[in-house]
Amino acid sequence: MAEQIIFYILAAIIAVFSILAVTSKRIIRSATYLLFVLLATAGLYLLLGYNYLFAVQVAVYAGGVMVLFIFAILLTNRPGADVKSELAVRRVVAGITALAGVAFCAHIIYYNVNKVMVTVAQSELTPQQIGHTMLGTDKYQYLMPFEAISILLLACIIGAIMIARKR
Amino acid sequence: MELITNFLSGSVQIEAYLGLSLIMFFAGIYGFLSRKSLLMILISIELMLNAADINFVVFNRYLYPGHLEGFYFTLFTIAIAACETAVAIAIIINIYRNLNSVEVGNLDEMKE
Amino acid sequence: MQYTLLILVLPLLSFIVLGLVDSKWSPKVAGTIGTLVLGIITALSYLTAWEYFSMHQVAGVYEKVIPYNIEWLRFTEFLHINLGILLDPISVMMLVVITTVSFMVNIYSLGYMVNEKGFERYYAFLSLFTFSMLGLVVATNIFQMYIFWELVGVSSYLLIGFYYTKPSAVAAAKKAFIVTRFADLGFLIGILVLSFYSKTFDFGILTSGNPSVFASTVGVSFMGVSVMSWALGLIFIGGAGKSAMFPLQIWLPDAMEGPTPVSALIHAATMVVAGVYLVARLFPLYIVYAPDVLHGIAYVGAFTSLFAAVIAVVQTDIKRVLAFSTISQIGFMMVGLGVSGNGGHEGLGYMASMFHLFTHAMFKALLFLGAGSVIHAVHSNEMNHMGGLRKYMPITNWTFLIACLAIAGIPPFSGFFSKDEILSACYEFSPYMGVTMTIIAGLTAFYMFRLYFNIFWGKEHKHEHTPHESGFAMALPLVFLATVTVFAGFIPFGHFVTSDRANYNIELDTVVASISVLVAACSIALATILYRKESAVPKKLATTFSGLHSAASHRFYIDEVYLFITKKIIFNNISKPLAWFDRHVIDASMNGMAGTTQWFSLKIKSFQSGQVQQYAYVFLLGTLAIALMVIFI
Amino acid sequence: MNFLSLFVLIPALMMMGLFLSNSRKQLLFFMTAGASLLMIFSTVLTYMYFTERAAGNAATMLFTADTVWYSAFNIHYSVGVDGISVAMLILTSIIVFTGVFASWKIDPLPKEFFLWFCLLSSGVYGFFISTDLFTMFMYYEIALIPMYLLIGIWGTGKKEYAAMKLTLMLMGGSALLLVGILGIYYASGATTMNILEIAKLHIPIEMQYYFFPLTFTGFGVLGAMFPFHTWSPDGHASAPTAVSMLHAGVLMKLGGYGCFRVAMYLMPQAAHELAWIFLILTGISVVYGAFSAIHQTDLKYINAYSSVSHCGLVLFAILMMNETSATGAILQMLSHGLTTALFFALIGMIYGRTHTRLITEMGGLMKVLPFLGVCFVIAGLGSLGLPSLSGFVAEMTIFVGSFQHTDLFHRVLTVLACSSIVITAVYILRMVGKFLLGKIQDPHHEHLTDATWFERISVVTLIFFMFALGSAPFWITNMIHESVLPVIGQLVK
Amino acid sequence: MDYSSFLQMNEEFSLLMVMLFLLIYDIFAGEKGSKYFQPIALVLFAAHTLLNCIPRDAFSIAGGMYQYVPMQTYVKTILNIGTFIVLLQAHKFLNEDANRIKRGEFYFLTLSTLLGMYFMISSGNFLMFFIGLETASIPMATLVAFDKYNRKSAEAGAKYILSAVFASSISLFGMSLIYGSTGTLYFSDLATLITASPLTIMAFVFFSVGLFFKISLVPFHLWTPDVYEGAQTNITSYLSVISKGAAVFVLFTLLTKVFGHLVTQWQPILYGLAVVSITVANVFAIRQQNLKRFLAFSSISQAGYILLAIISGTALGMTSLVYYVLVYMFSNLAAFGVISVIENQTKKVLMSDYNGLYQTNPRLSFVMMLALFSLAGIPPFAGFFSKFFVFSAAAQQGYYVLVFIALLNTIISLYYYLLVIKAMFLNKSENPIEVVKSDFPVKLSFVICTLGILLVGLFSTIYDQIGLLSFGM
Repeated sequence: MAEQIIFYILAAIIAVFSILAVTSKRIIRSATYLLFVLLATAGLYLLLGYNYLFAVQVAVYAGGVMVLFIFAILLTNRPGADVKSELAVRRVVAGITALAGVAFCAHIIYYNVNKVMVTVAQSELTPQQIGHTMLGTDKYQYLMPFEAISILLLACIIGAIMIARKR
Repeated sequence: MELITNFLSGSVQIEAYLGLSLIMFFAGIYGFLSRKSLLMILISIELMLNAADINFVVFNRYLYPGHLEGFYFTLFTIAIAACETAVAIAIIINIYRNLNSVEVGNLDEMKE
Repeated sequence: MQYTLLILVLPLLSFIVLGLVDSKWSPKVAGTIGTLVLGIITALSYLTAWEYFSMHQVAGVYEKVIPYNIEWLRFTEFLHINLGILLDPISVMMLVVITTVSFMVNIYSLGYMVNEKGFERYYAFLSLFTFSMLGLVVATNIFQMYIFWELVGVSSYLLIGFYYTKPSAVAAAKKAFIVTRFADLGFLIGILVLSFYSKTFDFGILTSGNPSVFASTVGVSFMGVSVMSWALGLIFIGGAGKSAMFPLQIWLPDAMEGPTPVSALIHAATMVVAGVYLVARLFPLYIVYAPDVLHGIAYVGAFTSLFAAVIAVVQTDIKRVLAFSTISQIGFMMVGLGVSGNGGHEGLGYMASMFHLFTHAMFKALLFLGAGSVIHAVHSNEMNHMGGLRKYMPITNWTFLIACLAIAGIPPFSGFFSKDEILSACYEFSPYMGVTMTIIAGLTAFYMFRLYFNIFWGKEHKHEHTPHESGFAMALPLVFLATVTVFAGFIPFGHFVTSDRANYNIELDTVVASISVLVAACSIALATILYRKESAVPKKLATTFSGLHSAASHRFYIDEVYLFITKKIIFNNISKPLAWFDRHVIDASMNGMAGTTQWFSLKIKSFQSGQVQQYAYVFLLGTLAIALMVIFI
Repeated sequence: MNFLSLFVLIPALMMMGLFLSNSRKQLLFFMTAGASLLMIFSTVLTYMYFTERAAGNAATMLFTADTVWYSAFNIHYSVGVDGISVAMLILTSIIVFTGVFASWKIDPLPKEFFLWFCLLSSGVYGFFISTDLFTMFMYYEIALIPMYLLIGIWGTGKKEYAAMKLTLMLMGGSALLLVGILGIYYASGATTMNILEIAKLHIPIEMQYYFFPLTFTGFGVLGAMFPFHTWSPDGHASAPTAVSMLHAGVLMKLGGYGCFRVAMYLMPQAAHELAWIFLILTGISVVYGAFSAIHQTDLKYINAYSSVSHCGLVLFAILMMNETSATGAILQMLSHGLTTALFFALIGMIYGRTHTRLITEMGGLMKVLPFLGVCFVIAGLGSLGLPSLSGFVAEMTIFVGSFQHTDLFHRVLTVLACSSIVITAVYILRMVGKFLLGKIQDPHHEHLTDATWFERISVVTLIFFMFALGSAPFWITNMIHESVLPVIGQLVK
Repeated sequence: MDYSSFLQMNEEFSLLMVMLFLLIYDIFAGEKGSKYFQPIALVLFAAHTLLNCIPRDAFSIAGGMYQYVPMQTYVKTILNIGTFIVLLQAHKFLNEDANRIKRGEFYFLTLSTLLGMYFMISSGNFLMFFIGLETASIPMATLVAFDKYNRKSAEAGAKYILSAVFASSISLFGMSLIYGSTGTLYFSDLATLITASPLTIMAFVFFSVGLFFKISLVPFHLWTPDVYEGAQTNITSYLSVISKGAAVFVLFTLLTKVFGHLVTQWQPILYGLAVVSITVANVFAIRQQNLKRFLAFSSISQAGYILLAIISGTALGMTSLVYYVLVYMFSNLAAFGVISVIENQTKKVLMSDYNGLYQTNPRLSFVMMLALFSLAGIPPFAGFFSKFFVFSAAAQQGYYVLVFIALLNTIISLYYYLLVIKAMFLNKSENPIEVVKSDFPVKLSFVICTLGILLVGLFSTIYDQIGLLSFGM
């Protein structure tokens, strides 16, 4: 019951702020709405019992990505610049397409997704468990992607620095 | 009231999660297609990635709880999304340096 | 009779040598070589004739002798072109005619052409022509005949166009070639049809009279006409082209643009009778399988003859008069063949036709050479520029007169005998035909004497140089041919050439003979009255019958009709639109494909707008569309 | 390595030599040496062919060799010749040889010109010696592409347009062809691309219905079949002399050869059923080309349309499907190759002197250029089928052969095709009459000089072979005839 | 925990070593040492290429996360050679003053994208695959924007990153649905679990457009010309050859191995995409004036031809595909190499600038011509063989109509390739491009490309070698 109510509250937050984030005229507001969405998503993870994921989501998104966004906004936003709204035609077209996409995907998913829930004991994921899985080399263990993504991160850092620095 | 309680009884249906992620995903798409500022487009992309993450997690939890595949996928995706954002923002700032604007409509020197 | 091969080979060698040497040797040498070669082969031909007619008679029938027959090109098991030599009475006779006339013309040309540029070329071409014509007559099969037929056509083209800087000569040569080529198409198709059914080209088999050869044609017809009639009719078209039968006669008068000796050789004595020879060669087929075509030949011949005679009356160019006279006389020969039956007295027409061919060759060559002599003297072809030449050119005068008498059919000159036989045959065929031909004979006498008087009598025309008799080289052939013309009539021709190759004794039909002589004499008298001295009567007559006169002097506008067909219809209404069609429809459609692609490329360029959101939009639509299609279709 | 490969290798070596050479003399040396070598070589080959046949070797292809190349697709480098190929190789050698002499003074970039020329000729040679579908196709395309540069750089007039059009249309043909070849290979279920082997298999008739038209049209484009002939007038008109010679003389023969060797041979049933369509098209080519030629004023255009007509006759004869007409077709290829090469050579030489090709602007050239003029007349006479020149033998064989067809429709078509000989006479004589004979029109033409020694070599060689073929056809007809039999046997079956 | 199994990833490890060494060297080398940076880098990379060109036996480590089959060695070697050529061609460009400072980054980023491709190729799990994909594309965006003060380059970078992220998020969404419908992300499990339900099909479509984007098939290609035009030419060539080559190979393996059950679905998709890609790209290409844009469209249509090999789905198709990529690499790199050499010295990239190039730069023109002929599929150059094999592979499966359409398109493509050749050889110019000097590495790259173009087709050994392994795929 509580789970239900919490879910619907989060769902409402996500839906409303998602739409607001992509319709709001002012960019700083959009960013804020996005933050709400991301936090609410983190809430969903918590609701689903993935506390670790909740933490990561909050830390990375709210802590990292959002900061980047804010900096970028402040860097590129010239005070006093007119906020021009988008062309109506483009919004209508995009809106119709998005709605059609939702309808289509919803139709397919609703009628085809496996609805038989597998209930297992809602056991908490322990850090040991996570660490073990993360650094294992067997099936369903994730050391290799962990290493691989480190390279990606390094490359992205180098790349971003190269682009962003002055020389 | 009874209707509501009936509705709320039991656990949340998987369709609800999926519907939510769909809304988020297509809101992102809408934003990508309609926004003027590069940063706003980037915000829309975050929404899209996030929607996919929700899917993974929900599928993992509801349908295939035996392993943590969806969980880890989401974990890594969050990292990747961060990378993307970082690089994209670097590039957007570079654009701003070059064009003194972050409007996507100005990116049309090359066409046809 | 192996040496007959030399008759073919020598002129060919002469052609090759003279052609390759071109102008490196002096003209005299070239002329001498050419003439010498001709002399040798003339001698060889006479030898052949003597040997053949004296020795190769079996049971009163001349057998065919084939000293050479080599396969040259094999098409199928049965169809192959052989090159060989077939000796039978008509081919031997033709050998004699061709070599004689050719030899005379060669000698004559030594004098006539001596100052022309390209003398070697001239002799080379003459040799080529002689070679081709000889090859044609000794052909053992119809395809060999076709080969040499074409070669003859080309030599004719080359010789007519000898003065290649003269546009009219070029045009005439072209016309001659194309018209005969058109006729040859008929010949070729005829050969194809004939060989398709008979599975052979060989004259021996074709004319063997063995019905099994044509067994497959029985009852086969195309568009209501039996295939044999088609085949033989088409072959006749070929003959009609070469022999200038109506309506393909138009090239011959123009061909007079060539040097006069050439006209004598090719366009009077030899090549133009190739059509007659062809029909004679296939006579056994015509008579058995397509008598209707044979009759058609007779009518065509008669009509052409009349037609040409009428035109000849009003022409003023002396060579043209002779040309039309040639056409007319060939018409006689055709009629002779057309009305003939087979064997014995039935075959009188055949015999007569061949006889006339022989005599005509001699006297017509003589006429042309005489005319050449005249032209040489006065440097003009026009009657108006002549007159009273008998004082200056006695030999020419006398020889010309002999020839005129011969062609007019006055006994005892050779023309009388041959023409008389044809007339007899005509009367036997149908009185109408006989009467018509007699009238034509009268016309012939009239226009020939008109010509004669206009040249040698009448008012003397002022000349820049006094005309003079030609030299020895030109006089000798005249005299020789005149002699032959005088005596050839007494040759017992029926002993040599008949439709069934058996002996036949010519008997003069006195009634026919006397009528024709009478008619001829009257015509000559009329001509004498009108043209011996200058008189106003011809002019008056011309104005009285102005319509007929102008039509005849314009050759009944046949040339204009041809011009209309070729220029207006073929060139302007077929070729030009086709060329246009090719450029603007076919080619344009190919270019159009390229153009459409370009146009399309231009139209869709906005697709690539440079807007990243539009890219994404297309991307998304693509994705959704693919998903939709794969799932729901 | 089979010695036939030398035909491809010699041009390749010539290319190497040219690549290393650095003076004009060396270029010419390499070219003449190479071309003469090829010429000698083809003669030797012919001699060997005869002796081998005389010795009783009755195999379809002689001097065969086979090396696996791409085993996954059963592609072999396999060579071999029969009488038809030998005839074509001789033709190619003659034309390469004469082409070299005709382009003695090519300018600019002589080195590049000869390089491409060698590539072109190696493609042609390769095509004729191949018995493998793939290598055949490969050589076919090798022969096509140098055309672009050869025309584009050294051509005259609208050369860029013409070069592009020619290349694209011929490539279009080869596109059809490739589908056809793949179809033949896969539909026959063959485990080889060797033509002789595939011929033993049976391709399902419904597949033949698809692939026969593709293959035939593909080759037909190169054979200038109506309505795909429009590259020919523009292309030939713009090409430099030697290229026109090689292209009209040999390259267009690839089309006929391919139609015969591939399309008809491998898909006989469809050939039987569908021949009538192509007969009508080629029949149109024959007459249409001739009629179009009448109206042209550019010498090269006249000759190009004439080629359309004559090459149409080749395809026409092939489609008649009997041994005589097929023999005639091959003869016609030879004959047309020689004649048209001679024409183009002469036109090039005359153009080099007068700087115009319009017959309306010339006249009386016979007087100043007697040698070229006479040769031109000979070429013209050859083209219109004068006995003793090659054209007559070829055309007559075709007509007689075609007329032996038992079906009335085919005979009627033959008669229509025959009519082209008259039209040919019309345009040839018109052309000769207009620009060679008559009076000199342009006073500048009074002082032209006649052919130089290298031009004479080129022209005389061609004329010699025209006479050789036309006067003594028996030495080559038997060779061709016996080689035609296997294909015809396949068709009659 | 047995980490030693990781050591089996020879290629990845050796590449990583090279990368890290260069990174450290770049950081710590002084003025003097930086002179040798490029030579060392090139030698190291060449060594890496040579060391890793021998195929080994197939194995699978990390629980199937990483799957190796021998064919991958060939593909990786092809990518290595391609990258090596690109690095050779970039040598001069990176020695320019403005770029010296960034060349360490250039190498690191280039090689890291290459590493990403390795992961993509060898991945046995969607997670690894996704990481590989992103590693191959995100640093690529920074490379595209490498010339960052050039407006075009910056714009191209933005377009690339936005498009790439859009594509990968749709792909990611697709992956989530695949996971949702099958419950696994391991390729080996998926192959058996996957069934053709609407959901899986939709998921598959969403997923695969990410790859289509990388291969730049129509209608997912729109970024390509803009990015190719804007990016520095050496990076463009890298993008057009290496990135694309890896993606097509991966597409093939995924389609045949993972989505084998959806064959009736993906064949028509590829059919349509091939037709549309070839045609649309060709139609666009004929109008292009900028040679880089021109080659962009050309490469789109080439990708369409490659689909013909994929659609056959057979071992023959696999061989043809790898072979095609190899040949395409030589040809395209030669073409881009010429363009980059000229662009770096003269800043000229328009077709009209190339008028009369043969007069001043015969060798460059010659190389360009070979490359274009090879791309157009003209014998005896390698492109002819690769095209033929691809068509043959498709025809073997009965796709005659598709082959026919593709062949008709080769005529259009020949047209525009000839336009360039026309400009270089036929057209005359008032002021042609001056004589362009190229340094040794560039010359070496041209030699390699030319040899590749000339010999790869004529000698069947290479094809046979590839073919030997293709049956195991």
